[in-house]
Amino acid sequence: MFDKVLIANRGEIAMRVNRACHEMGIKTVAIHSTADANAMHVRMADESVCVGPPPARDSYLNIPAIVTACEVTGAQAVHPGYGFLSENARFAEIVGEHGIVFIGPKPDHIRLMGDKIEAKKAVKRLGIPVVPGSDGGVTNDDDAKRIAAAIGYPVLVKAAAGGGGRGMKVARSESELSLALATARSEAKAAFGDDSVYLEKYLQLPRHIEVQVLADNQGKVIHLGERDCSLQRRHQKVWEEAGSPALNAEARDKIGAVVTNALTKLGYLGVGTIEFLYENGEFYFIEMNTRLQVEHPVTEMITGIDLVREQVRVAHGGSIGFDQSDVTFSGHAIECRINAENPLTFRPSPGLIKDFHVPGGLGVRVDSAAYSGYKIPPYYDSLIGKLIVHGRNRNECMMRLRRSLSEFVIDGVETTIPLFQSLVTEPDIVNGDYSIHWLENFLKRKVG
Amino acid sequence: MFDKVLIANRGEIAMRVNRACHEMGIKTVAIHSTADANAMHVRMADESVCVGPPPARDSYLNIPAIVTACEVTGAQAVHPGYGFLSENARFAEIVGEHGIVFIGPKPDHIRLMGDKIEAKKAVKRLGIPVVPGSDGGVTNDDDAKRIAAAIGYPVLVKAAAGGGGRGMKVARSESELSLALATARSEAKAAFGDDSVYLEKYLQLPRHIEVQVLADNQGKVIHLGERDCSLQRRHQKVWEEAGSPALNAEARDKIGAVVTNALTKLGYLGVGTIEFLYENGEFYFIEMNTRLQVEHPVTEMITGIDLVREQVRVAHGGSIGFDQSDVTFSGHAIECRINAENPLTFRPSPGLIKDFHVPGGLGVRVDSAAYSGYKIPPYYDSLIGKLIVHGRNRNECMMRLRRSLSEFVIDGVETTIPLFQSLVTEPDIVNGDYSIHWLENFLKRKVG
Amino acid sequence: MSKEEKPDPLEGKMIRDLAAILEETGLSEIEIEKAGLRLRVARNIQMVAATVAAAPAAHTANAPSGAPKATDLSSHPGLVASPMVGTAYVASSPGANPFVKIGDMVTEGQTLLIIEAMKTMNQIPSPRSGRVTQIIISDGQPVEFGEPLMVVE
Amino acid sequence: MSKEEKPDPLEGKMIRDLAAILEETGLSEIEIEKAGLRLRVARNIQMVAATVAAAPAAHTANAPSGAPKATDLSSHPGLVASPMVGTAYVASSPGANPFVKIGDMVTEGQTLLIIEAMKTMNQIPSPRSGRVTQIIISDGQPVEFGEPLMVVE
Repeated sequence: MFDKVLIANRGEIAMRVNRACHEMGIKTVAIHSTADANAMHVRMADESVCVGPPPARDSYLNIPAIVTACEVTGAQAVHPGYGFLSENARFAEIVGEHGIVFIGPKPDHIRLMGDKIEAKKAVKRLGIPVVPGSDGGVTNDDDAKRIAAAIGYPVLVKAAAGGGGRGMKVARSESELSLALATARSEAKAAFGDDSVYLEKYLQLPRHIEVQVLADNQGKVIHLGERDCSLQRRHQKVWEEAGSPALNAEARDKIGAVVTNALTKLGYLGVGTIEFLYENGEFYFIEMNTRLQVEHPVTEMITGIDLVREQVRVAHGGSIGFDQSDVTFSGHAIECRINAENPLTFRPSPGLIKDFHVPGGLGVRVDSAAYSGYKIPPYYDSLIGKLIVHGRNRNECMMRLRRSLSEFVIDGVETTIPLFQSLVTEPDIVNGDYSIHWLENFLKRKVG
Repeated sequence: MFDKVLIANRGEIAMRVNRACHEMGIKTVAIHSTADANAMHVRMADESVCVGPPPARDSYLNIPAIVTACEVTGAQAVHPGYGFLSENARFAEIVGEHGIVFIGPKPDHIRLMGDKIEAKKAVKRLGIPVVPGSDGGVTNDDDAKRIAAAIGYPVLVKAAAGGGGRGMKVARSESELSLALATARSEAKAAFGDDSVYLEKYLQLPRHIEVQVLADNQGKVIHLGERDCSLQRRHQKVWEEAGSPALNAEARDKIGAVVTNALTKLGYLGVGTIEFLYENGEFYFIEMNTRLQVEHPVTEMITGIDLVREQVRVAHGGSIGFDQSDVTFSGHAIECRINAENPLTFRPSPGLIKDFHVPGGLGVRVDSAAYSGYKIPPYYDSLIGKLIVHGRNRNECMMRLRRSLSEFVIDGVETTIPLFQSLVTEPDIVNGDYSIHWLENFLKRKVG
Repeated sequence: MSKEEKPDPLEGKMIRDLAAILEETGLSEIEIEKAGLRLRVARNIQMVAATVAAAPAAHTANAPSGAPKATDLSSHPGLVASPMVGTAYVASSPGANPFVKIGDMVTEGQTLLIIEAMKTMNQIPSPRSGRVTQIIISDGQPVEFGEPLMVVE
Repeated sequence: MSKEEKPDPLEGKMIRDLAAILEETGLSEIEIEKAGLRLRVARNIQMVAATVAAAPAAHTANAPSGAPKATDLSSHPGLVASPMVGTAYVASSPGANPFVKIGDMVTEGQTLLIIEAMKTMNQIPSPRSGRVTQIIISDGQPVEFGEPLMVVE
């Protein structure tokens, strides 16, 4: 195993990686900007290196400084966390060129999945379902009808040159299709000077469901079930669950098999997540994240598997020590992202945390780098910490979440805790009945 | 289910019960002395009643005040926690006479197990193994040899009138028996004026292993495996594990079956613990605790069962919703009792906790009623909180414990954290190789 | 013996924000109505010397009953505090005359009220001779240990 | 770039206790020996104006490298701080004369030292003209961003 790992990140995820490394007996090196000299991730590491001034581009994104920090400390591997350099294929390559192990996928796979168009083509070839469409322009109504019938209604007629919603029409049945085509064509012509349109399946109230995978370099790929991250605001996840209230074991096994087959063919390495929209029992690929995700703890809570430990092990060349049949899903877990933000306007609220008291007891986990007296710097993201709660079933989990939120004290900055305290009492949330539009609609009702 | 429960305790166990009640949708009433007006257990409850001045006999042991507090708040049941009135049969009776449910066993069983001599007789009748002995005085050497051979060497020759170690001799083989008998008799005669002696099996390096049980009022009794609490100082447990490093699944099932059969015959109700000494594969009854125990969380961590929830459910007349075969033991858990004490002298260190920062992350649980700015009053026990760590195996658990201890910050009072930081690196502890004498010997070596 | 009705946390947030504006501007009242929600926040500027207990740092669910009451009598030299938990009665039986009224002169040992605890009626004697200047509890009210009952000075 | 050898926690406890006694009594040294353990604790009372960084509240494992060094130069007007992470060399090659020595007069832009980062040798120019009064780093020493290298005043 590695003797020493450099953690090229900050905040709660640097803490998370530091914890996993220490539990494996691996020494850690923290990097930090001058703004983070007193940060918890720096205090907890065995060594630390200041890599630059506060702006991330000069510190946490400063590739030469980070590679040099590995060299001067003798770190044999670098863990990128999430964000920052975690999906930078060039960084992974440079690290490798310096004889340092990048704890993550192969650079080619990072690059492939970073190109959204190429990624969609690639995963389709590998057997992963994507949003069905006409695969190119549709020139006459008869073709359109045939294609729409194959896709299934409702369908979206989109201007090929389109954007910003213009030249987009929904046809809910064949009787609406001709009008939709004509309108879209004329709007497209007027807006873009090009009347070519194409068809795509229209998802009305989809959920965001993603599948966690883990792969070693001996060709073994395991899936660890799904997470439901439908509760989003401006494409930012705020609440994640494992498992999804919308999936049963059969559906989980089915999509899990599709994903693991695809990634086995690809020769993927490390942890990764395939994100889907899910509607009426069907999955539609959004993108693949080639890194550890913020919401990985909910998967850990129901599987008992330490994802960061496994990630480090497979990066070192180790094989996954269990089979798909050994993975069991026990109970239910929910994560709330506690941000330093106004809970109504989401305006960031950096500053001094005067008092920080976390909930405890059975089934409660907090991942955070905050402490009483910590000053949240204004340069980075607003995540103070993650409250992760496990219960033997979703109802127990929700009740535990409610009581945990009532114990959580963060004084001095505004936080999103009051938002979650509202959410746990909402009937739709209690019932698990929500799509990716639910939270935006809820906030509109609340704020007006 | 109950609408409202009064929690007749303080500190971390009052928090523990409060959490369980809130997760069941039950309102809570805290009681407190004037010294505890700002205590966390008071803040977290839905209602609170001040029952008396600081001394426990006038507040937490004040039966009329507590029963009246139930009546004025309309609490339908009372949870006694551990310590204080939890094993007071009279309190359980009075509560019942007032139409309030005592969340605990039947008063008769509390009373029986509170009488150590009667308890030993009773459990022996019920088939639980006790330390074998001569069951009365031994008058001649031939009888003694026959009995000693049946018990197995080494045997302890004890003065019937004895105490304080006088008139106690060990015979390690039959050849030593006559001399031991003669010496014990003459010492006993000299010390107590009575030379009658009896024989008992001598345990040299036993472990303290206890079995957790749960019983409903429909005759179902389940065991939840064992805890190893051998690491003690002056009969105070400081570190507890589930499972015991000394037991395998077969031994666990065997003693579990003995215990559940006995308690089924007894007609026991609620949670309880049978404590044993364990040596050379044999169990010897010490006592039964007819209440929730401090160390119950390690059992919760490996079984996933919320013991307080089950305790409240069966007290309400509910049946246990699972069978013995549904209970599975997953991974390993260790609890460290973090006391406000000097880690070398164990001198209590009450006072202001200036900074309180708990460890977080995967597999880490903290049960505590402390917070930054909390002043530990000098009137009650010194337990600040319990650090409970779970891992997929004992090694992972130990590594996680080590890193958790390094994250735990309690400033302002002395704590036993440094003791645990020493223990996690001791080879005997790492190997799980310790008896009830290990800790005292370790402390002698350390302090001289 | 405090209970709390918990408001919707988002509304709680809004109320606190408005309270802050009130404090800042010196206004005595703000009323706002939007999206189906009407909120009115007022502050009684006339209130003299009322001790508003500072929220303890970690307070979230329940105001500790040991915290100072709106008017803190705990150090009043004439205070008669409850020696036990129970239900306070100002008269020997329903409809009977109360033991004492405000303005009455009482002598040390004279019964001021009764506290019922565990079906027992406990007569609470006056700790001193003097005039009854405040009767804090009302008939049939539950009281906790140390709770202010009356002032005799 | 701080590392720490961790002492046995119980011994660490004992050392801290002794340090407190030292402070309290004004002694400069305490030595104690018992049960196979010998401990000597001393305090250099002569040390003038040395900034001993207060342990941050939550500090347990690692002294943050951003904390003030024993002698805090961060606000010294003549400070030359490292503009990058790397390995500092005081001469152009092993055995060669150093670029500068204490007492040398240097002009703005003159090379003071080299920092190697990612196999590249970066010449570090003097930010001002003046006299080299302190050389803080030693040859081959790893440096972090912002770390004091020299004083030119």
